Amino acid sequence: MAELEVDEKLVADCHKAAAEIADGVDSFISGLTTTSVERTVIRLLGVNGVDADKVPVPNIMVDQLKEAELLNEGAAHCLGKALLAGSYEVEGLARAVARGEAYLPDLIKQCRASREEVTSFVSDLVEAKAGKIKKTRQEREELKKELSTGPRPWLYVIVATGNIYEDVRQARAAARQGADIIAVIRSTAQSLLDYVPYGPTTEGFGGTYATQENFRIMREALDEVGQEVGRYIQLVNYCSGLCMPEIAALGALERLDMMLNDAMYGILFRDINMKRTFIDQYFSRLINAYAGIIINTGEDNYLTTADSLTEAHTVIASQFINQELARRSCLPPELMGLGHAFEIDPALEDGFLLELAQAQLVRQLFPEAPLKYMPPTKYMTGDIFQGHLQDGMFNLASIITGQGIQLLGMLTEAIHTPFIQDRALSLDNARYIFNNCRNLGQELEFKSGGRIQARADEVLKETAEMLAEIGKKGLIPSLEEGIFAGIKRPRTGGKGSDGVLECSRHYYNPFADLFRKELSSQ
Amino acid sequence: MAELEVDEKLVADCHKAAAEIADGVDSFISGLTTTSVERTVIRLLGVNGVDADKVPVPNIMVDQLKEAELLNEGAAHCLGKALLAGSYEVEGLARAVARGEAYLPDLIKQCRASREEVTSFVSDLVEAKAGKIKKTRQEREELKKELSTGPRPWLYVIVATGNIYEDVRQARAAARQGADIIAVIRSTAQSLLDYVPYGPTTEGFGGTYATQENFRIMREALDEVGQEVGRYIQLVNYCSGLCMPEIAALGALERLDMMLNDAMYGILFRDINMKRTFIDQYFSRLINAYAGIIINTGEDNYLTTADSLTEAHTVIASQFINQELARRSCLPPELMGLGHAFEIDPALEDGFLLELAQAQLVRQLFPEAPLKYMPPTKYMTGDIFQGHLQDGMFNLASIITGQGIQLLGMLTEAIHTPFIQDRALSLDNARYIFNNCRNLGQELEFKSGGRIQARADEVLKETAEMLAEIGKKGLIPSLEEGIFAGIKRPRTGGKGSDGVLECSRHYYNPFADLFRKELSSQ
Amino acid sequence: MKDSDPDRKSSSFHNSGNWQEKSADVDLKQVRPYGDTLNDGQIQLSFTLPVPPGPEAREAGRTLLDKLGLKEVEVVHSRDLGENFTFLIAYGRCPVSVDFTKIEVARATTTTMSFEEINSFIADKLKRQIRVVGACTGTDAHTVGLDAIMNMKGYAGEYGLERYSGFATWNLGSQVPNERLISKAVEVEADALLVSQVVTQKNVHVKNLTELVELLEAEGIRDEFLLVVGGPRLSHELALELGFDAGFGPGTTPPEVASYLAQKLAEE
Amino acid sequence: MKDSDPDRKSSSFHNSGNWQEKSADVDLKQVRPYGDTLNDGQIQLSFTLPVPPGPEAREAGRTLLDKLGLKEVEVVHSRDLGENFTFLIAYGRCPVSVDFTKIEVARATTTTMSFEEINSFIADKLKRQIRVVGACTGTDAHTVGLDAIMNMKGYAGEYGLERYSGFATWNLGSQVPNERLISKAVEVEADALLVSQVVTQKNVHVKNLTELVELLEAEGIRDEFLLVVGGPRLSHELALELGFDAGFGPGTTPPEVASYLAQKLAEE
Ligand code: B12
Ligand code: B12
Ligand SMILES: Cc1ncc(COP(=O)(O)O)c(C=O)c1O
Ligand SMILES: Cc1ncc(COP(=O)(O)O)c(C=O)c1O
Repeated sequence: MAELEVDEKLVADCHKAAAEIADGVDSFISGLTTTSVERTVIRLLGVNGVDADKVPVPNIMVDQLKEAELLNEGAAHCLGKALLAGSYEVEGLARAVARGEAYLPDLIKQCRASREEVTSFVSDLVEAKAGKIKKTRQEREELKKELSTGPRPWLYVIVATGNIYEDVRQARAAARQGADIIAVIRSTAQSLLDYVPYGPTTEGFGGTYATQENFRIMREALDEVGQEVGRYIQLVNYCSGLCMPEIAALGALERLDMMLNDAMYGILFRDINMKRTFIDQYFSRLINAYAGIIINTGEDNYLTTADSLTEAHTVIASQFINQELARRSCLPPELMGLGHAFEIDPALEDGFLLELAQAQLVRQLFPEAPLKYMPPTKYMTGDIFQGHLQDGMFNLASIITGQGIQLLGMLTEAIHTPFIQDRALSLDNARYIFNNCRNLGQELEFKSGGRIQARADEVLKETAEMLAEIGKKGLIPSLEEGIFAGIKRPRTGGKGSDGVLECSRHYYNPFADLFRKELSSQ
Repeated sequence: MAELEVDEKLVADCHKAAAEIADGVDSFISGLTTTSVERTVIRLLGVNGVDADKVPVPNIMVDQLKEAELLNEGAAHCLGKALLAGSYEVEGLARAVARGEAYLPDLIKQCRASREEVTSFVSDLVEAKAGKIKKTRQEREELKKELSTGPRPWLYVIVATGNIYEDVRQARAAARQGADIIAVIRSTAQSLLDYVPYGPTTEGFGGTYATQENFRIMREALDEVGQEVGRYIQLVNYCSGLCMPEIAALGALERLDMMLNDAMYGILFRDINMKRTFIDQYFSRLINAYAGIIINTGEDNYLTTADSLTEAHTVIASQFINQELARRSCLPPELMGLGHAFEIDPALEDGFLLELAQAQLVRQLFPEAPLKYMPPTKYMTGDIFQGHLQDGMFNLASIITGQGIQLLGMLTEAIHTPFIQDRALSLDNARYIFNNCRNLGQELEFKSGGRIQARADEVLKETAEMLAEIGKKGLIPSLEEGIFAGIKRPRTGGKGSDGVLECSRHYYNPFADLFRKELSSQ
Repeated sequence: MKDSDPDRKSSSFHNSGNWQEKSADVDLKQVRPYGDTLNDGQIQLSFTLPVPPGPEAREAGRTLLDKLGLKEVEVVHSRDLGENFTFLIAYGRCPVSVDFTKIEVARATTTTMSFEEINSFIADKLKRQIRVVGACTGTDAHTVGLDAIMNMKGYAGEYGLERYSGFATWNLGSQVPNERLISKAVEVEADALLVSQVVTQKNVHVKNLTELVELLEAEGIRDEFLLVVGGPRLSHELALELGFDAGFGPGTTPPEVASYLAQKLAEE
Repeated sequence: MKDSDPDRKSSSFHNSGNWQEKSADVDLKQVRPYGDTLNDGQIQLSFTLPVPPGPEAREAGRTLLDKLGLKEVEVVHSRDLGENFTFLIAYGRCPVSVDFTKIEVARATTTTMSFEEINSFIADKLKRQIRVVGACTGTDAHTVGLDAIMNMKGYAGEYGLERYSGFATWNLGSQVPNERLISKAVEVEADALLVSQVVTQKNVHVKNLTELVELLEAEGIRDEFLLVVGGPRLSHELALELGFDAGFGPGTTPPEVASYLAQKLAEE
């Protein structure tokens, strides 16, 4: 394997600064919870369904609790109390709430159990529910063993028709065409919804709504085709947005295998409130970790707006931060699909050398992570022939530098979400390049003192400087100054700040506690 | 520049064997001439035109001389005598022959000049005509200096509409699209014609007839567009076939810049008689050399029928032979566009590594030659998207290994001769890869003991063995056994053997003598 | 061919071709696709049919293109996409032609001025700043295109509107509901609304844009603003169809938009 | 969906989708191109127009495809090719459909037998060797395809006819004039002529093939031979049209040809 010389001292500095930065985030959100975290707890306890107006029951419940100023106790405790009031099992309660026949604060008032009785009741329930997630995880592991997941880099394609049934059709076809991973892109509208839509959906724009039922439908379809093609086809969806932890929970329940989950994407790209995002990402990643789901971070997005040449180091700085925050959610390195991208202007002389430098540097900085490598998008044009070639060079950079997860570029990137044949052409492209150049990386050596090494040195140096500065200043003020992708976000601004709550003295999140406990004892 | 370790001892063996082989060829053809060589001499002396049945005057003249058993004296001498008979200047004589009004043997009979008078007369004529070729060569050199020829690898595309006017249209467009070199492919029928067609032509199949007028038309069109785009656009046509030296002469007169000229292509791929081919190639290359025309050899063709993996060494063995024979025609290394190709099955694991090994090995074996690298053709399919990518990898191999002349692959290779847009897409492809990876070769090192080095070692060893064996056995018996491309050709078989003649004791070819003299004194 | 002696041309000794003449034969009233011969009509196609692979799929593809009217159709490639889908690549000859002399393209601006020219044009003719509010509307979060036109930094080496002394700008960014765009426009007494729409799947842009016009009309204020839209799949023509005043497609530069706004407002 | 309780389906608590059912909705009587939604008709095109680049060229391309009947045409790319040519890439919706249930493909063989089967079939039914003469006719020098069928080595892991005990073969190679092919066939009393045609530019293959049939007919010996042709642009259909008995396209294997010859001669 061609290896760069990497200054280990600088790497250690980066890790240290990232830890400092994460400490700052921890204290920024300590003692806080969010409506979405609490809805997640409710969902994990088994509540589901919508009312006649399609409002999800977890939202109704959280609204009831919030209104009655009970939510600060934690939804788990509240729900425990309501159930202990005796009229309902979980499912029944959810139905009753949906029909407007039950009002949680009233039930809670009726509950006569002591705090200890409630915690112990909740604890039993939580353990049972957590057991289901664990079983799902085991099921995945068995299936993976039975069928295998294909050699790395894994071939990752998206479906984005807006209609779950068309998505299924395309996903199953993609699996037969050779895809290892199917990501169902979400509708443009969804990340800013403060609830998770319900049921199978057929009307998204640029993607399909993430719903539990859509997850289930796709999972079933992929399991079936996976058996036929003899590969375990991995399924991906998105945690980001106002419902980060909720969707993580649904992913855990429906055996998704990867989720887009970035600590800062919501802040930067969806103008979601900082506190809200940092709280939500923490719990959502705990869930991902417990469910054995690989996360995909979103640093590639920086380069769709910022300059890929001058801002290359911001991608790596962000990866250090994302990694450190993920570690604090107990995600092991093997589940950290840190994102980066091949986005340098193709008209640049020796541009490919710079791409190689970046990809190899990231590879060496995070040796255990299944890096997620994103294709050219910004410089793709309507020239589908040229675009196919750019995608080929992207695939080449990947196989030379040993990336883990290859999100395949589409020749029609600048035109439309992928057609069924676009995916097949991209899969053929990647397979050809990967196979034909399988051991090219093993064969070559980077010239010491050459352009590639020099570029890597420069980018690492800038990364270390940037992290040191953020460490000194704190992440939150840095984000306010627009340090990533040139996007400035005020600390108190952004969507969803109304969903941030102070926790009461007694607050607890039993799932978080359990997941953390189990994960850290591993 | 990434460099392979090359066993210099083996290389020396190869050169030695090639010299031995060429000696064998020399003695095989010594004391012989051909009708095509003599027609060439007649053309070089200024004869042109066709009769009413479109039979070229040089053919009529040679037939007259042959019939009268005068040709063994050499056409130059005969023509000199006929002119000295006094009735005609060269042009007038040609017209008279075309009209059936003059019969050379009769004129020769009328000539009263002594042998010395004739040779001296011929010699003056030859010097004047050679001077014109020299002037044409100077003109090229000045234009090249004025306009430049673009960085290497030069971008070489073909036009092949069958119609010279469409060819012009496409060639001029290609120049504007960025092509450095335009090759006008010949009609499938032409190489087996024992004359050169006349005038502008519009009816070829898979290519356009090579005629002097077509050469002139294209030259003029390219000169004009070259001025506009500020590059000297190089023009290519084919010497191969039954009229090898004649076409070389036309190329010299009309300022072509490159010519396909291979010592064995005619034998192998057109079943042309061995003696005929070896005699013709010798003189045709002398003309190319004198005119400063780069030759392109045709070893790429082997791999269109033979196995690219197991027969890779035959390409290099043939290059050694072609090179040695070219040297004996006084071609300097800078004019030797030795041909090779990127033809390994794209489905092969690590196939690209093997292509790199071959391209780099050839590069190092012939360091001064402007190597002509041929694109994938055999494994191109109707999948134009995949084909475009294969062409991209071909371009990548070229820029990494520093090839000289890049014949661009076309995405529609398996479908049709290039459309106007196919060429533009290919030019964009090459420009993107070359520019984006400009110094990649400088940056990488081949791992000593790696797969690439091992493949190069293996191929070189096989080459040396093959050449040693041919050296021992002789080239002619080897060709009879089918040593190249699996094609067996009997010594006495093949087309055009009736055009091989013994030279008389007094025979001379004044152009060959002059060219050789001037070229070897340089 | 510089030689014009007619006699020489007919003679087989100087049988010559004049490529300039021979090449200048395109009939602009009847333009057809060109592969390698004038009017050969050659055209490349690719598409997927929801049928299983095999000779029948290829034949179905050929038949389909026959029905479309193409001549000499050849299916040159087919690939099994799985799930009873087959991808096909084909070539054929296009039987129709187009009269190029009749082609007219509706364009928003007639003359594009330079940065300085625009500023002095506004100072001279309008004697005030032009007030523009921009937004990526609906759920569209693609801000790069609008930013390219509006922000200081601009695009393709040209400053954005923010930098012009002649403009006062409000860039509301991404995912802005039409209602908010309108209320902001009313609030700042805007001259023009600049809407960006990049996501076009299921024609969501048509829906968003139509809704904006309807809302403005409902409030009776449609005529108070110049309505301008842009995006990679937009054209002036489509914009007019949807009730906008102008549309700008891919590769638009800020001066084009600025010139249009200045000239249009000066007209009024 | 494994659950079939109708009640659960209608309830919002188990509002579920059955993808198997929803996916199986292709109407084979009306098949249209598919991009990402059933019957969306999406089709990709590319071609060159002999007009200068610019918005007018794009519009001319759009108009041309409109005239061809495509809907919602979008020109997504254009490139100046120089010399007043412009390359265009476009997408559009195909308005026509094809009845897949009616598609029938003419094929030369009904059953392809194996090497051994063919040899014993010939031994049993014909009790003699089948005599075939092959050639790349006219000026065509592409021998690889014919060799693939005829030579010992064969193609795609299958032996060529030369290897079969049931066949006696003469492969005349490249650039064989039709006259020579016929005289050889007469000389060896061939059962079948195998003609290969790879170069198809300006329809030279049609010319060559037609000439062969005409020559045979002129000599009154057309019916003495099975006339078989192959090549990458050939189909059984085209072969029949040109007066041949069978045609074989790209990817043909020797047993397909051998089976056809054996069965056809056995019939007689
Ligand atoms: C960058 C990008 C993103 C970034 C956006 C960052 C940002 N802050 O803008 C991120 C990563 C966040 C993103 C997300 C998504 N994207 Co996006 N994205 C792109 C991408 C790669 C480039 C777009 C771009 O920046 N172009 C550069 C600018 C300068 O060009 P432009 O927008 O055309 O603008 C010019 C003109 O059109 C005009 N113009 C534009 N607006 C206006 C307005 C006015 C008033 C005027 C006068 C002119 C004007 O002037 C500009 C300068 O010339 C394209 C693919 C591509 N290569 O085109 C996909 C693409 C646009 N995205 C797409 C989609 C579907 C999405 C997602 C929904 C899901 C997904 N596939 O990732 C999400 C959700 C976004 C949402 N809610 O809208 C699709 C849209 C498909 C379609 N036709 O409907 C595309 C085509 C990719 C694809 N093939 O799937 N995306
Ligand atoms: C190899 C090759 C050559 C070699 C040929 C060597 C040889 N001894 O055959 C060389 C280098 C000499 C050559 C030269 C030329 N070639 Co060439 N060549 C090719 C190439 C790369 C591959 C053809 C091939 O071998 N295919 C593999 C075989 C196995 O496939 P196949 O022929 O289709 O055969 C199968 C079936 O069709 C069928 N079949 C074929 N024949 C028969 C016969 C019978 C009886 C049966 C039953 C079945 C059958 O069975 C076979 C096995 O499945 C193609 C491009 C491509 N990738 O297709 C161009 C191509 C065919 N060549 C072309 C041309 C124009 C030429 C030249 C005229 C100029 C040039 N561009 O180089 C010259 C002159 C040749 C001449 N006089 O005919 C064009 C033809 C364009 C057209 N449609 O008219 C092509 C398509 C390239 C291009 N895009 O320009 N060529
Ligand atoms: C981390 C992450 N989350 C989410 C998304 C998708 O965005 P949306 O918020 O529109 O679902 C992306 C986009 O690529 C991403 O990188
Ligand atoms: C050396 C050489 N001569 C000639 C040709 C062309 O063949 P033809 O004899 O048909 O002109 C080729 C083909 O690529 C070649 O390589």
